[in-house]
Amino acid sequence: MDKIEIRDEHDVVLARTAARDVAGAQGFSVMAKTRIATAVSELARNVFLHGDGGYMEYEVLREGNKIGIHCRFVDQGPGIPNIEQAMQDGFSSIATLGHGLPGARRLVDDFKIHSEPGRGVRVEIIKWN
Amino acid sequence: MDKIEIRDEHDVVLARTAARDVAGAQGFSVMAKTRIATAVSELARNVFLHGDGGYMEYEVLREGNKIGIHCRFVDQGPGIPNIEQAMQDGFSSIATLGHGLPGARRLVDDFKIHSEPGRGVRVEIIKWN
Amino acid sequence: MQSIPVLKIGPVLLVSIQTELHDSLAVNLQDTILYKIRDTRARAVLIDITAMEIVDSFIARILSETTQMASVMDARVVLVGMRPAVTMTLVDMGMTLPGIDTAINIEAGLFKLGYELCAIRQDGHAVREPALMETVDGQD
Amino acid sequence: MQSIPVLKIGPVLLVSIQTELHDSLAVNLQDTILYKIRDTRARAVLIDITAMEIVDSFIARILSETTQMASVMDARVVLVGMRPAVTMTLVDMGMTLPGIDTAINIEAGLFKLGYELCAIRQDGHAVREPALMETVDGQD
Ligand SMILES: Nc1ncnc2c1ncn2[C@@H]1O[C@H](COP(=O)(O)OP(=O)(O)O)[C@@H](O)[C@H]1O
Ligand SMILES: Nc1ncnc2c1ncn2[C@@H]1O[C@H](COP(=O)(O)OP(=O)(O)O)[C@@H](O)[C@H]1O
Repeated sequence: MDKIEIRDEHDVVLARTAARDVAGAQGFSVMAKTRIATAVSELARNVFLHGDGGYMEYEVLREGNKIGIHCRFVDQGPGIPNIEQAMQDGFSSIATLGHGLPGARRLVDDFKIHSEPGRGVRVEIIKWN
Repeated sequence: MDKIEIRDEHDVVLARTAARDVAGAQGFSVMAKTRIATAVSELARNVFLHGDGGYMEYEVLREGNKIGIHCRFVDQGPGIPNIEQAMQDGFSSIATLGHGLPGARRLVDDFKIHSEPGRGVRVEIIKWN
Repeated sequence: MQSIPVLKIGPVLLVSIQTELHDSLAVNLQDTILYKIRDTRARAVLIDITAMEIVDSFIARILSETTQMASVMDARVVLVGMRPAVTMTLVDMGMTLPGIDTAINIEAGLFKLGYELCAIRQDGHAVREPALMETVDGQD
Repeated sequence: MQSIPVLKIGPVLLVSIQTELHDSLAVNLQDTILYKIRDTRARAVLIDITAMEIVDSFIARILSETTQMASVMDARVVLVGMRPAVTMTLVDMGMTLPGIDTAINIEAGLFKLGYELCAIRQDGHAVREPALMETVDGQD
């Protein structure tokens, strides 16, 4: 797995352009590429904005003829006390749009989020072409 | 003296922006700043284009209330066989404009050029504010 | 720090975003546009995002806010050149861009803002330029 | 590699140079402009060098060549926003820019090229925009 440290907004750009480029190199459609890169942008931003920084790991998946991208976002921040609430459209603890988590979930094929209060958040996504 | 290696066109940009920034920091007028930076651009380009690469050294000069910038361009290229000819407007061995050397001379207060065939070229310029 | 140029064409500001927009650059751009509207009393702003492959919720929010603030200052904003995949991704995410007007390219955007590039005739009158009309629906 | 965007506004190409032009970027820009003239059948090109603090003999030559080549392709080039210190430095160096037209800002450049941004009236006719005329001689 490749790894990108996420500490600031520049790393968010690095993470999303990495996702875009991997998707492009793997022959993803423009739509699939745009979706995964946008989801990565949302989740990477949450890592630095809400999670006090962390990292993204990513890899290419192959299943038969299918090609996918798997990304894992890990931070050691405060965690999310109420995940159900955080996954709702429009919920935000910082008065922004609150479309990041639920939006990212809709853009990918597989979305898992795990958090223990005080021990950070871990999000895993998979996008198939 | 600060030193900038000049091997390619990017180094030409580095050299001229360094000259511009030093002139700016020393309170040069816009005209004087533009003139010294442009002269440096011409001479730095000659170092990499005609002189097989080399370096620029530069320093700030103070004489009483006067402030100046002194730059030295050094390369180990083929040298200039006929300096008088090379200093003429429109003379170019590569069919370009041939305004670099004579132009740079007109932009500065002091201009010295020295060359031994086979042992490169050395140009020194001084620009007072 | 890098910044994004805001060009002035008469009463219209033209902003063409060509670099990756990290968050503070986006916030910065918003400020620049609003100050420039004030300083030049511009009536209209074209933001050209043809080059942008990714517009996430943060960037979308900034664009939408900029539009609303400009409107308070009596200037209209049109977003030009949004890629179909970007539009669809925002829709997928459940993001609407409240109050944002879009157009396919710069000419179409100008047109939407009530402006058009005209050829000047010998007698000093402006005439509509047929060459321009052709391109309004064309590709860039 | 970075590149400089060439925007199309109807029959006019607009190139705003905002980065330091190293030599191959300048050559590249020349190519891009000429190809874009061919591909879009543009009649006019505005090159905005407001942001350029240094124009040396190499860049001046490329700009001058681009103008000449564009003219062979039946497109006019106007150089917009050259700083006074740049102009004077080129004169000092004994450089003339053969065939190069200049203008103080984008609007003035458009005007020189025979175009003008007009407000569209309700009846669909274009009218000259007074707001624009003011700015032709103004600062940017
Ligand atoms: N990595 C994280 N660590 C802690 N809290 C998070 C994290 N990611 C999201 N959250 C919480 O979930 C909320 C909703 O997130 P999101 O949908 O991305 O919207 P926004 O970031 O605009 O607030 C955030 O406001 C924040 O409280
Ligand atoms: N550093 C150098 N080493 C060798 N030859 C040089 C050097 N600088 C200049 N010359 C020679 O002098 C000529 C004139 O230089 P210049 O006036 O800068 O014009 P241009 O670079 O456009 O040819 C060059 O064509 C080249 O033959």
